[in-house]
Amino acid sequence: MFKRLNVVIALLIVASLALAACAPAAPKTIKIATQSPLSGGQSLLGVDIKRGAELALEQLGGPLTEMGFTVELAPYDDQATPDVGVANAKNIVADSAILCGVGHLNSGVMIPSSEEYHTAGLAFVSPANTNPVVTTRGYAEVNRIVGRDDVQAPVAEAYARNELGASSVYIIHDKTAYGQGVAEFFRAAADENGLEVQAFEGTEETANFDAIITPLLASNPDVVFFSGIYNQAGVFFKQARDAGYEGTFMGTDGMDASDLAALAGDALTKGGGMVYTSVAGPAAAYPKAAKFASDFEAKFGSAPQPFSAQAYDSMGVCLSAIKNAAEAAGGEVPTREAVRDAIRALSYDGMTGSIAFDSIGDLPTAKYFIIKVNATSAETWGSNEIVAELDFASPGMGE
Amino acid sequence: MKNFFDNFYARINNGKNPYYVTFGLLILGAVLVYISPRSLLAFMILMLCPMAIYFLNMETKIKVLIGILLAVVIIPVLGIRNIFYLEVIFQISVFAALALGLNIVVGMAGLLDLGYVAFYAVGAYLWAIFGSKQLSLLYSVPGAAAASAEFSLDPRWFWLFLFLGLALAALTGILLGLPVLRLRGDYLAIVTLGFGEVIRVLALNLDKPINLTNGPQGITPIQRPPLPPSYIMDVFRNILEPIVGHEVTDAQFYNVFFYFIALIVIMVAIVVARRLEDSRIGRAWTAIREDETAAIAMGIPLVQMKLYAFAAGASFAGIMGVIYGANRTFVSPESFSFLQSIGVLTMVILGGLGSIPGVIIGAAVVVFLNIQVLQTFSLFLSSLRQSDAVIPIINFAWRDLSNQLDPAKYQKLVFGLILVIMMIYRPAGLIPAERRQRELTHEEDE
Amino acid sequence: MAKKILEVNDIHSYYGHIHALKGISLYVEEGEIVSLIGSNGAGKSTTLRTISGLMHPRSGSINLGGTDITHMEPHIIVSNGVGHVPEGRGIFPKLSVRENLDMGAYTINDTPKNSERIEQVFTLFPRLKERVDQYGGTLSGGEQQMLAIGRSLMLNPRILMLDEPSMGLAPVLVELIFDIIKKLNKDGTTILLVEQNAQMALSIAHRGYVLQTGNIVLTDTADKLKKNEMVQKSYLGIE
Amino acid sequence: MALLKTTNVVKRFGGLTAVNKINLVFEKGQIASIIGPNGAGKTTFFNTLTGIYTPEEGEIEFDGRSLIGLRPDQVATRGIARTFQNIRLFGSMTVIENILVGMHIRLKQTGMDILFRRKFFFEEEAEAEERAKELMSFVGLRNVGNELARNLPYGGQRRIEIARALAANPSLILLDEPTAGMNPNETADAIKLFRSIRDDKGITVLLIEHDMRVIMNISERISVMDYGEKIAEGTPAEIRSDQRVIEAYLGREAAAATQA
Amino acid sequence: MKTFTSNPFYKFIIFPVGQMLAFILGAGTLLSVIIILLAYIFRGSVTNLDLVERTITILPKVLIDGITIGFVYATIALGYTMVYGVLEFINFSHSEIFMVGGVVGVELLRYFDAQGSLATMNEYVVIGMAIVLGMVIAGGLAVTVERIAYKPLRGAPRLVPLISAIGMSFILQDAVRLILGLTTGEFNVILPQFGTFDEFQILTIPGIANAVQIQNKTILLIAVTVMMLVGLNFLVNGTKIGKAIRAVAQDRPTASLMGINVNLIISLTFLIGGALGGAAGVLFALKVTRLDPFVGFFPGLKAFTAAVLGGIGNLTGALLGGLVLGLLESFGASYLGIFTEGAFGAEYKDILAFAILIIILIFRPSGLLGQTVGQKA
Repeated sequence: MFKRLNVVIALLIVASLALAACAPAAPKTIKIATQSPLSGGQSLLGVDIKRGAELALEQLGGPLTEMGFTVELAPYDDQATPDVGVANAKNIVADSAILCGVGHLNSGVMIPSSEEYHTAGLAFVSPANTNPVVTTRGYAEVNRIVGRDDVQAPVAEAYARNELGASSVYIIHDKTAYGQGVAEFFRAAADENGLEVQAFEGTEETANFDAIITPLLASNPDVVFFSGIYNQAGVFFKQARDAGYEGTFMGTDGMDASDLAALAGDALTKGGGMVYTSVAGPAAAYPKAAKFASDFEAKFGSAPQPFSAQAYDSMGVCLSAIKNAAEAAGGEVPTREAVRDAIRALSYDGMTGSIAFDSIGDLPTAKYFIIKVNATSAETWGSNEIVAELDFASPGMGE
Repeated sequence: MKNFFDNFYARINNGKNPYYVTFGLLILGAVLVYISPRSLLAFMILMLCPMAIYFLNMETKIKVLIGILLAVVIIPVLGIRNIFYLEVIFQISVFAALALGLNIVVGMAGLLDLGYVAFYAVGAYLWAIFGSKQLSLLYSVPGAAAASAEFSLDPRWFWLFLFLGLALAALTGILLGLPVLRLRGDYLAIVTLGFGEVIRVLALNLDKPINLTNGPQGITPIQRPPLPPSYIMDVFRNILEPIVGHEVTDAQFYNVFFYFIALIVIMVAIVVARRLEDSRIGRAWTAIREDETAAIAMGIPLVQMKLYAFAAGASFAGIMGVIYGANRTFVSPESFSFLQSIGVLTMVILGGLGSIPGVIIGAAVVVFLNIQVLQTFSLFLSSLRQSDAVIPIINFAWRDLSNQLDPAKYQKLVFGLILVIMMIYRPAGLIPAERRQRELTHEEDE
Repeated sequence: MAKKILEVNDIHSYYGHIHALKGISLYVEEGEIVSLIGSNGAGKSTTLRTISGLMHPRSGSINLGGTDITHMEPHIIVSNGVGHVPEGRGIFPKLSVRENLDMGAYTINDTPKNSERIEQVFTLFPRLKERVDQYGGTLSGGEQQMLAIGRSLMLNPRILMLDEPSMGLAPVLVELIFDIIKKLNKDGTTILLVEQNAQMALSIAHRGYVLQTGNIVLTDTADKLKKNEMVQKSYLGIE
Repeated sequence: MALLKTTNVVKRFGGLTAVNKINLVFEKGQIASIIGPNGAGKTTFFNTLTGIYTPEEGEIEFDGRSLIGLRPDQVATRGIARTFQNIRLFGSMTVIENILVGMHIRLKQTGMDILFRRKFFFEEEAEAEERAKELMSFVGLRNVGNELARNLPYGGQRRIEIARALAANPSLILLDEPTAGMNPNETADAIKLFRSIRDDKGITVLLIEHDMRVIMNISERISVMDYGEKIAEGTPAEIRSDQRVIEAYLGREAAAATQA
Repeated sequence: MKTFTSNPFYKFIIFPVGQMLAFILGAGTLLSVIIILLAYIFRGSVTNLDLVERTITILPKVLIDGITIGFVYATIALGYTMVYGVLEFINFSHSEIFMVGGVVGVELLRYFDAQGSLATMNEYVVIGMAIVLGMVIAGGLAVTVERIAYKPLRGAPRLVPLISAIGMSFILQDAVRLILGLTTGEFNVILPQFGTFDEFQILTIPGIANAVQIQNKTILLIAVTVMMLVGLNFLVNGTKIGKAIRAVAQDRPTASLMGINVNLIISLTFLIGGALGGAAGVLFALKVTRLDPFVGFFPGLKAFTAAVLGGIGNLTGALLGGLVLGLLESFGASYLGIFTEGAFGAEYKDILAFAILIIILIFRPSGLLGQTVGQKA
């Protein structure tokens, strides 16, 4: 008994030594962190952010490796909670090998965590945070390659009015910073332009939408604008259609996933159909995106979730900026500050378009697509068509 | 197994050994952390030191001295080298205070509270609303905050709000308790659970009709209390910079600053909890927990005493809420979910229901597991998968490990396993509660 | 010599760390009333609980008419013919009197025989018949004791163990219950009786054991025990 | 002078009348008993006195003031202490803590005293501890102050329960079957203890008992209950020879036995 | 009369179903009257539509929604209440058992779908198979969980098994996620579309209401849950096993002295509760069309609330609690937005539900029918 116990303890010690040993990395090692929820209910999106970045590192890490660097991914799980996100942020900041980061999924986690990145001068590129506050604080470290809620929403609103000829809208959001953010801007635009907002409802419900659908049917709006993520929206669309709603569904870039069609089936094409706005076009719009999707599926066995492509590009931005900074530093490991500044100076040709950042880290002009869904199953997701493609300038810091 | 530990404990607790062990751990830990600031093992060795102080027999004076040395000198210095440690200890302190508060309610008074973070939320939102620009944004749309808005209060109000947060949370506890404390155990549990959800849903939804909480967007920025004047900071800076080997920014000082605030609050919380426990009120709580009927027959007013317990427990959470809001400069409803309540309850029970040192250990273990050990482990595996390492005997390349088996994705699973195993093998917790032994020599003389 | 129905051999039982039985050995022969007496905490109830499997001894053995039942689960031991009327009677308060009796015959899937037995119980305790549809919890203490005994008889046990049947009963009911016990024994039921009231217990028992802090300190026929000085002083209250 | 007086007290549970129009008077300094078969309503009557149940009808006067509508803790504050039929100690507290809980209503320490550990707190605690020790030796226990109450043997637990009740300095103590489960030796000690509670501490004692030896030995006055009603009242001698009591409760044999 | 009331058909089918119907009618009518009255009172303060007309238009749908979700809650709540009644223990992982039942059922349907045979089979037979499979797996899982995580803790202080249950809950969530995602990493479980479940039946009640549309799946859900409730009622009150369950609930050691295998009965209780939860999971999936490993939490929480509302440990109570909660939620969520012109909306339904719970508990501190399982349901 005693002997065995000693062996166990010895093993434990060796294991922990190994853990300890792995911490101080080789001098030419560069790490790039990702932070996204890898466990819990939101891990579906979070894991694919990590995977998008992982794939990018594998495919685009070549130039840095050729310069003699070892490039590693350091994936952190923020569990979609600010507490864990901030703690990880401090851990990331303390790891001097980390020069750039990709994340987060939730603006609610990004905002407090980026305070840490800001103080440490560590640049982060966000693949998913559309909340204006993320960049309007004006931090040099915070960038995003997605559009902003306050742009995306007016685009959608204008489309509803002008192209769909809607006179009334029912706004539903998912009670997250993201969903509500877009929804508020949509409402503001609608109020301004005389589109009647019949209701503005938030719901955390993910399964049973009866209580929302019943009054909705009684109001019978021309358009239902759902601001949230597809796995909630898809269920909602299906239930609403089944209950007899005949108008048009609209959604945000959170809908950009083939599983939306798997969830909602022909609810997306029946009646008034469904359109969504997106900052990234469907695969057909970009040859690179098609390759990404197939590479992703080959590596991970499933189609990429929303924001995965953006994570790929975020990683691309990081790698490219590090390379520039390293070249400027004469082949040595660059400083964080250099990487930070290199990102802002970068002009990167990404999968989702050409990427450059303005003074607060937004894309100066972001592309917004309006996509009409023709798919009734996940396999036919590629048959969706772009009905409008718009360039919008970033509103900057706001008033 | 138990024997082994008993022998081991007896051996190191013998004669002068405790001093050697403690000093050894202190110096070894400090040096190791200093040399390799990101090593988990090094930090764990250092963290064994406070355990040694607690468990081993030494003169109280020496214990206090080592404790102060560790808390006031070593940890801040090492923490500035790697601020993550300060974050770990800060979170441990926050959750330890919460666990101490919940321990009063659940452990001492035996009232199962499943919505405890509600009080934490009350404190956090109190300072968030007054310490941010929110008051001038009451009529604006959430998320569309005008950057030009003014802060409504000077950040120094923070110190007052510590006490206001405490008082408001206590008041909330009383208001909740008044109607529901007559309920039997499990009914009380569900009502508190509901109350916890109500507070969260309110935080999520009170962005209309007036925008009090800014809804899911959360409130940011929230002000922090100002650091001491710059000439004092410069002194510290001059001392610290050569030691830690890099420039020390204000932001890093803030980490130390909040570490000290949390440390002071947790110390006070421990003293308060101890004093309450060992008094007429604490005895009444335990009596209520053991047998309500007998307790009331002894003249203990049940509802009043339960209200005290609720208020006392809530006040711990309230004050920590204020600190948390200021530290994060951001609060949002996500921090106050039901799972957080469960998390705190888990700390209490894992550590030892009713045991003050136990719940602190419980908080430390859970926080440590959650934000350090499991993360480190998955990072380690992740780096293995990116390397060319191969498991020798079975000739398995780590690279081929399925992506789906990434442990980072299964922290909850590991955590759940630990809970179940702990409950089966150590149901009374890591440090079970013990009753105070009194000096009763007088009796034997008779 | 009559057959030994129950033989308990040097059993040691623990409640957690507390050593409750420190080597109890006893036997009961067919047709006997054997009484265990002793003060509270001496281990009388623990002995019964160990025999019926509610707790398991750490060492020692228990033999029921040739079968080793030491490590059996209580429901198996019961179906082997051990009736145990627990301390405090253990009436199911929210089951009717009839349902309580049905529970007694849980292990016997023979409806006609069970009905017959219920009738026998009712003959023995006419009061129960009057209250057949009442909840067990609404019966008075004496009636509950009758129900508890009646319920155990549903099994037609080879040995009936009674734990403190007189507890909390009015003197007039104690007499009644003890009369019934005597009658049951006369009809052939073997009885192991645990009783505080040593006076009553020894007055109906054939033999007795005296327990003190987990040990058997004395055993003899009931008559001799009654005359034992120590028993008189400690348990019969005769100074 | 009447310390406790009940007038037409009625307590019902649903359709069942557990206590029916009980009129009783207990004099200061008495040792009195209530006997009766199980289910006769004795414990319910105790619970009604101590405020656990509120009677539907009737009046309870203690020391000249009504107890009706008071909560149990308020009743305790008035000066009625009790023990329970099935021992209800605070099992995971130490013996001395159990007694200190009994003193709860006599302690004056406030939240401020406790949090700031003012001098008064220490003085009061020390004094309370001292009294607790005295009470322990009064009920005949030594060196068990630091034991957990649940680890005490049965007899010891009974004594602690009494000490805990005495800790509140009551003027009346209600003992619910205090000698149940005791052997004759222990019972004899208990009787001495009850006497000394009255004689040395001047506390009125009211007992519920089944053991006729205790009842007849110690009681100055006995009330007999059956089916919620008082069927007889009087001195031990009167009760012994009361036909109704013999039929409903004692039985001839027992009546004869206690005669001796 | 006596012969009729003791007729098992009456006792176990007509009476409980009648009771249920009477309760639904009563509660529904009461709530409807209240809401229409309120609409009259507040009609002046709402300007953008005719409040009374709108209230009455959606009323039938609101009632049906409430009853539907109420039955789902009730069926899950029975699992909590059964276990609580017997062990006095809140089986926190029951919401995950429910989830597993649903996931297993849907996976079966997906399997048939992938085989291509789903479209050709009788839809009710298929859904029946899914329900049975869900019940078997969920019931088995519940028993396994009990054996592993709760049985060793019997006799420990009551919070200990609670924490163990919370741990189990985490384990099950992630284990299911791991299994579902082993090949793809995805864990959305999407119900394939088949059969005529989404079609409407039109109910007209002459003179009372306009045509009310009910989806086939709603009718199916209500019918199956009612059948299960009746079955359970019979099992607990009409069989020897049921008597044994009640005996174990009331006094475990004595029950074992009656020859009842207490461990077996406890396992059986978990089996029944788990199976009901599993069936509810499949029906829930049919209704909501999508599941994931985390979907159990909220219905579980609501069902738990329902169990407490009805008086935890009481079978009828769980049913009533579920229905009350479902109706209140449905009314609250549907009408709050309309009445307050959007100032408060469906997001307050949980607050409403909990507020009502607190109010009810204040006046009836042990729930609507606070008794134990031992009480005849």
